[in-house]
Amino acid sequence: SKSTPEAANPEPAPVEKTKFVLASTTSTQDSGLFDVLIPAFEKANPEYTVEVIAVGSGEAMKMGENKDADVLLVHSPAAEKAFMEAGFGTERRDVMYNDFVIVGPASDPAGIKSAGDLNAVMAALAKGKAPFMTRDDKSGTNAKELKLWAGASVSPTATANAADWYLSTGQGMGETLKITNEKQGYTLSDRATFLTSKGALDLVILREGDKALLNQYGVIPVKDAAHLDGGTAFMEWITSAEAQKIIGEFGIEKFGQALFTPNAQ
Amino acid sequence: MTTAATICITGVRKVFKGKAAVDVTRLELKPGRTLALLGPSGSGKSTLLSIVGLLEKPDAGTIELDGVRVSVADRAARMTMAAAFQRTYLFKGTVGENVAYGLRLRRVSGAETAERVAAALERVGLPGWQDRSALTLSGGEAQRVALARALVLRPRILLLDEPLASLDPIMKWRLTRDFAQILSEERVTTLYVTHDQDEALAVADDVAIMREGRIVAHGPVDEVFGLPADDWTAGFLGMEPAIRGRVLETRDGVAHIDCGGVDLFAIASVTTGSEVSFGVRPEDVLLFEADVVVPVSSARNRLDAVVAEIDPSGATFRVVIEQGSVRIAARISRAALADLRLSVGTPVQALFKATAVRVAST
Amino acid sequence: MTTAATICITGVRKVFKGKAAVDVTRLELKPGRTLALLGPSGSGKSTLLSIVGLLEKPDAGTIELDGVRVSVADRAARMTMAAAFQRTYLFKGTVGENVAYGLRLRRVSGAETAERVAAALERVGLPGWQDRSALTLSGGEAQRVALARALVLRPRILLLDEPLASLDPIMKWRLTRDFAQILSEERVTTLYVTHDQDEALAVADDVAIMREGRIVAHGPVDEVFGLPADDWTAGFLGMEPAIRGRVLETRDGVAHIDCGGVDLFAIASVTTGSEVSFGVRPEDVLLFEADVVVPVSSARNRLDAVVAEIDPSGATFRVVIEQGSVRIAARISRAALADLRLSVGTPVQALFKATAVRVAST
Amino acid sequence: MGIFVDAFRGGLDMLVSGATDVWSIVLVSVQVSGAAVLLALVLGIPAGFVLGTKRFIGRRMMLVIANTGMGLPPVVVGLVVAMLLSRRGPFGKLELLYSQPAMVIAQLVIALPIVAAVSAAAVSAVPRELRLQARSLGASPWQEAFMTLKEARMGLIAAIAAGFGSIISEVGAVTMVGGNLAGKTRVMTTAIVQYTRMGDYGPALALAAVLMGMVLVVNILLARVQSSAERFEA
Amino acid sequence: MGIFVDAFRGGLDMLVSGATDVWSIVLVSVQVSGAAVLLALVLGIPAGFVLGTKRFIGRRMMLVIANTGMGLPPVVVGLVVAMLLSRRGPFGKLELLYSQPAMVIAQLVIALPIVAAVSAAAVSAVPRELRLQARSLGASPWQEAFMTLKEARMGLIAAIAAGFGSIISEVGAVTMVGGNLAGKTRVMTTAIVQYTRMGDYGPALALAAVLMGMVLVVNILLARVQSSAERFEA
Ligand SMILES: Nc1ncnc2c1ncn2[C@@H]1O[C@H](COP(=O)(O)OP(=O)(O)OP(=O)(O)O)[C@@H](O)[C@H]1O
Ligand SMILES: Nc1ncnc2c1ncn2[C@@H]1O[C@H](COP(=O)(O)OP(=O)(O)OP(=O)(O)O)[C@@H](O)[C@H]1O
Ligand SMILES: [Mg+2]
Ligand SMILES: [Mg+2]
Repeated sequence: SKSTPEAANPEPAPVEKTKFVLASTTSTQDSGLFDVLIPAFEKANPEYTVEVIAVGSGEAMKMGENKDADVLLVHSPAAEKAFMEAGFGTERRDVMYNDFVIVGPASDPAGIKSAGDLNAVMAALAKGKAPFMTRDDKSGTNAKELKLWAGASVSPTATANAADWYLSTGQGMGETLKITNEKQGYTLSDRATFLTSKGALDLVILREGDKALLNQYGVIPVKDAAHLDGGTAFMEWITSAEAQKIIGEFGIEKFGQALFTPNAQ
Repeated sequence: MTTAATICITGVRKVFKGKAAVDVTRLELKPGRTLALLGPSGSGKSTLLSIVGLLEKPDAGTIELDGVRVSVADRAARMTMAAAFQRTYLFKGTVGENVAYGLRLRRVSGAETAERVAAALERVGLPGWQDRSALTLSGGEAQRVALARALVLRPRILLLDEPLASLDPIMKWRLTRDFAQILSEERVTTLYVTHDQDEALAVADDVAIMREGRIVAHGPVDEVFGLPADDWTAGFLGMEPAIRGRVLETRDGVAHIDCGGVDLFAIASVTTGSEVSFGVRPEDVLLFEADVVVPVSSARNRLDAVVAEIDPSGATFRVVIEQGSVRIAARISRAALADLRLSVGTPVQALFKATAVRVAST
Repeated sequence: MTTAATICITGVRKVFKGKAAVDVTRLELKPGRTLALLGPSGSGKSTLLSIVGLLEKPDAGTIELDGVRVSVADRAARMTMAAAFQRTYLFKGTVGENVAYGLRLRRVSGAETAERVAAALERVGLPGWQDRSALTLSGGEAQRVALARALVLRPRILLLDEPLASLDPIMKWRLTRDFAQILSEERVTTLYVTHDQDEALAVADDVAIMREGRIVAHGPVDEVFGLPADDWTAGFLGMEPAIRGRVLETRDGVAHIDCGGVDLFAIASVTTGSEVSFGVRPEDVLLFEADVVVPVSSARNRLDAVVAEIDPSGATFRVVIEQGSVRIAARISRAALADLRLSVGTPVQALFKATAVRVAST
Repeated sequence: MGIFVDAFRGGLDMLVSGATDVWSIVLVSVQVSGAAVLLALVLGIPAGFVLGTKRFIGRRMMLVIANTGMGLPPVVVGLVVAMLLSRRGPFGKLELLYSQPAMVIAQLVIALPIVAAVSAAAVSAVPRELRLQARSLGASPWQEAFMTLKEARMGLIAAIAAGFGSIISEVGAVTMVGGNLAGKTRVMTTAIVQYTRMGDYGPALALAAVLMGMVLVVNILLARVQSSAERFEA
Repeated sequence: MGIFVDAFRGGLDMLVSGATDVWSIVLVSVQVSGAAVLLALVLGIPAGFVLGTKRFIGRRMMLVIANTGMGLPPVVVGLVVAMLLSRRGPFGKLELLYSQPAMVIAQLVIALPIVAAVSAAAVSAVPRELRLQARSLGASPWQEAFMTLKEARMGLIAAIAAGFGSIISEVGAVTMVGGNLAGKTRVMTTAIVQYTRMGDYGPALALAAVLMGMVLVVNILLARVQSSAERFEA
């Protein structure tokens, strides 16, 4: 059966349970990972219940700043670094990574499949033969995309016909993939979201496996949060062997391959 | 003004919840004449008016305008008419806008509209009221605006449903006189619903009386008011029912009628031996004390009767007197009532002229 | 029924757009009496009625109920009243629901409500109409439901604004008689706005006449109708204005009055030598041809006058006659008009009794 | 149209099979929107009555505000309510963010102007004389208001339907202040959005059908009241 | 309140500085919602007139549908319109998805029931006799309808304000069918959501203020018409 957004948490929580808020990204939630992860956590730590708020990485960190979240699970290394430096988090740990893929129409009008390295890919895309969808939402994916352009020394918005090919969707990965599909253009997607929504799309993976396409997730308990204990417990648990094993197996049953690679130290 | 319009409705029925509110075999509005429609509350007058005005679709029957069958869908036919309803409905806006409404629909020029609106308002006694809000008028003011709104169109057919009901007598009589003049001068064919017989008398050429959806009497004013068609109509008009008699002889246009032993004379062309019914208008009957010697007069008819009923009727009194099977009413003043010391059972002499007797063959 | 209510309004003004619609120095509704309020269209009758009914706040002035000052905020005071407006407004729902509305507000039991509603509907000639929709009634039916809705409450104070305007004469007279009886039996203090003097005569004990917001005449029916306070009031009531004269002598309660050479006799207690004004009701004046010998009668007054005006007024005629400065009107029938061959300028004899002359000191 | 049929059938199967705890989602929807709609009626109808019947200074301004309030973007309402309730915000102490009360507040803010503006218009169409008539028969101000609302029922039902509709179908604000927490603040609309985001059109459409069914049932009931007024018309 | 002030000031700076192309966003909003609202009025007001004045079989059902339509979740509308217009959907050939016409369609579907239901209620409050009176003075069916709408203007303005409000503030459907493409289909609400998601509450609030200002101006204009009716009242 398909994954569902409902957590299997039928019993009402005993009174003494503490509730804490985990702010994460929509891509993580949309993949269905939390549907297995959260129940497992709550079983292992019966004194807690978790509330997952799925937003963009940017907003998730804003929630941290505002102390509306107790712990973050995000994937935007540069922003995470800034968050830590501003003193909003207690500590940051790697949790897992998945990888990004560049998807596009099977016909590959920009010819990126045959391009040499990623920089060549980006340069080819910048020729504007087909639209490229940017999420433009300060998400982890968006940050990674901008890094790729920078690496190739291309400024897409500065190209002559940017308005025609470099399209800002300002939305989540799922929506951006749909738009890419309609436009039969290209975009950078995390593998999990692409696999989840592949059924409705006429898009294929054109680039994958490049080192620069890895997508690192980190966990950060929020300093001075109301339920920092819960956040810390979550960090400890998700980096534990037990949780890492669950992550490593997630998706195999449904997609035939794991969606995330655990890499907690 | 084009030629006067004729309206003829035939077999018209309108049924509400199984009850026929209107059920009229035939009714004609004659060209240029005013038909007063009377009848008790709920008898179907307003319903009939909206059917004639092509506002309400009858369940059956036809309406002919100048001999051509018309229906609610005929806008051209409706454009020749104008109506003021029993309950006044004015549009939000000024009095002037209300009165100008129909003219604007007819694309009358601004200058002419202003002029005609002013004249119409003047006519209903509201000169210069153009800029007043139409929603804050008194009952009578509103009714007059609604009237002006219809009159200003100079329609060929005018449908008025108790247009003067909320007016004081002075204004009412002023407008009544105005109406009578306009309607006959401009040869507007008019259906005029009213509860006031005096008003009908003043304005109308013809009268129809409705009862439970049917027309029970219809004809020229004098005829209908002079000789009610049946007991019910007589009662409704506040008259005694017609009296039946047999024509003994006719000489020089004067019919000598016998009714159960009482002899009466009437100006009527009826055949000797025929059965007739007749009546006398209460205003035309003079009463005297039973024992006085009444001087010779032009009154051909004299009854030695007895007072059967005395009813106050506004400022005057209605005294019903009887001799044998002849029962007639007399309208007399309070002073006369006192002078004659009348009470039920008092013997009186009643005098009325042969011309006061209205006769109809049965 | 508790004791009858008194209402006294003092210095009441209501101004709309700079014009005083109501400007009444003082008006009293006497306990258990019916005050008929007459006046031309737009004179402020309805506005005054809503002020008395505590529905509209006056801009100035006080309203006292049984000597206690009350205002629009006094619900208890309003609960003793019930009103039927000039324009009928019924609630969406059945006739029964409408009539029961006030009773439900007063928490009258269901059984009693049903009984009283049935009785009230019966009284207005709509027996068993409880379940009819109130929105599809004819004009007169709706008006009667509104009336029943007020009557059913058996209020201490009843405010009726032309309650019978849309009714046919038969129904109107039936209800008028009913009213007169109920109102006096139950000692309901009533303000009764009407345009119909006959109706006022039949129902009311007192009359007030409004003109441009002011009360220009006020008093018992006989007094106000008998002797109009001024020219305007007389004209409004369709009468001749009061005549002025000087009392020459008073003997046995009969005053001998001289007005510019014409001698008249009246039953009145006035002092010799005083200036008085007086009038004669048109119904009380008998006309004779100028040259006939009028038999001796109880009529003390005789004028040798000339016809000055003839106006049709409904089914009767109003003939104004003049002798010197004395100008009075006579109401006569169509038959009499014809018999006397009257036209303007015709000399006539006019007879009326001393009791027919209404006198007021000036 | 196959795209619809397939998706829908799949979704329905899923809902019926009970694999998803649909009913808990529906329950939360009913609780939250029920409370919000009740509050919106309790506050909005009296406000509409006053705006529609009384004449006072500032009334026109308040009408403009109510009408403008109907254009308040739910996401802005959500944002502002979220900021107010945020732990750093002025009402942070209450810890209401991501709870049902927060959703009720946001929905109330959305529905209130609609209920007030539409019922003001409805009530203002009742002739003033009808109110005076009620008063003259002894109605207290409350009874008079009740009568007026009854007379205006056609428009009032439209106000209620519009207010309810705006609330039950809203997703932006409830997501922001509710957080779409499964079993707690996940309502039908947020669940629909999430399924859609996950590409599961089937359950999304099936849930939408359940939602529309609910709205339909409510409106059929409301229509009975609405057309009860017409029973009396010509 | 510091949280608001700071955010807002920052946002305003950003808008004023021209760093963001606010005006293109506003322009798209005006184009799309303007077209949708016009269409909604052109279709909805006549529909409301018919529903409010005529008696025909199926009328009550249509009223229920209109009322229910007010509860149509914009996301569902968005989803369905998106599915219809998607490349795999029945109208894929038109290539309308993620274009302004698609947004107009979705917004129209959202506003139409509101405009129709509220104006039906407004129009039904105009006494039938007033229409008959107009007809008796020579009004054609169109002129009669126009007069009726004028009489019902208070309620009609509420209908327009509600319809406009529902459209201009809507985000779920326009996102789904418009795609929030910068310079093409990005409107104020979708931009607000985007900023919010990015944690940039400042520009979000500033844009919301611009949006509300626009709605306010429109409603001030509408209020002039609305209260012009009251000039004539007591
Ligand atoms: N829509 C309707 N549904 C049911 N009955 C109706 C409807 N319209 C009118 N009636 C009934 O039809 C009858 C005739 O109504 P109509 O208004 O024509 O009477 P009318 O003669 O004008 O009375 P009035 O003098 O009281 O105005 C009345 O008994 C009325 O109750
Ligand atoms: N709200 C208002 N604004 C302005 N003028 C008003 C308002 N209400 C009443 N008037 C005016 O005040 C005057 C008195 O009105 P009112 O209704 O009391 O008259 P009325 O004596 O009852 O007349 P009718 O016999 O015609 O019913 C009228 O000229 C009317 O136009
Ligand atoms: Mg009638
Ligand atoms: Mg009046």
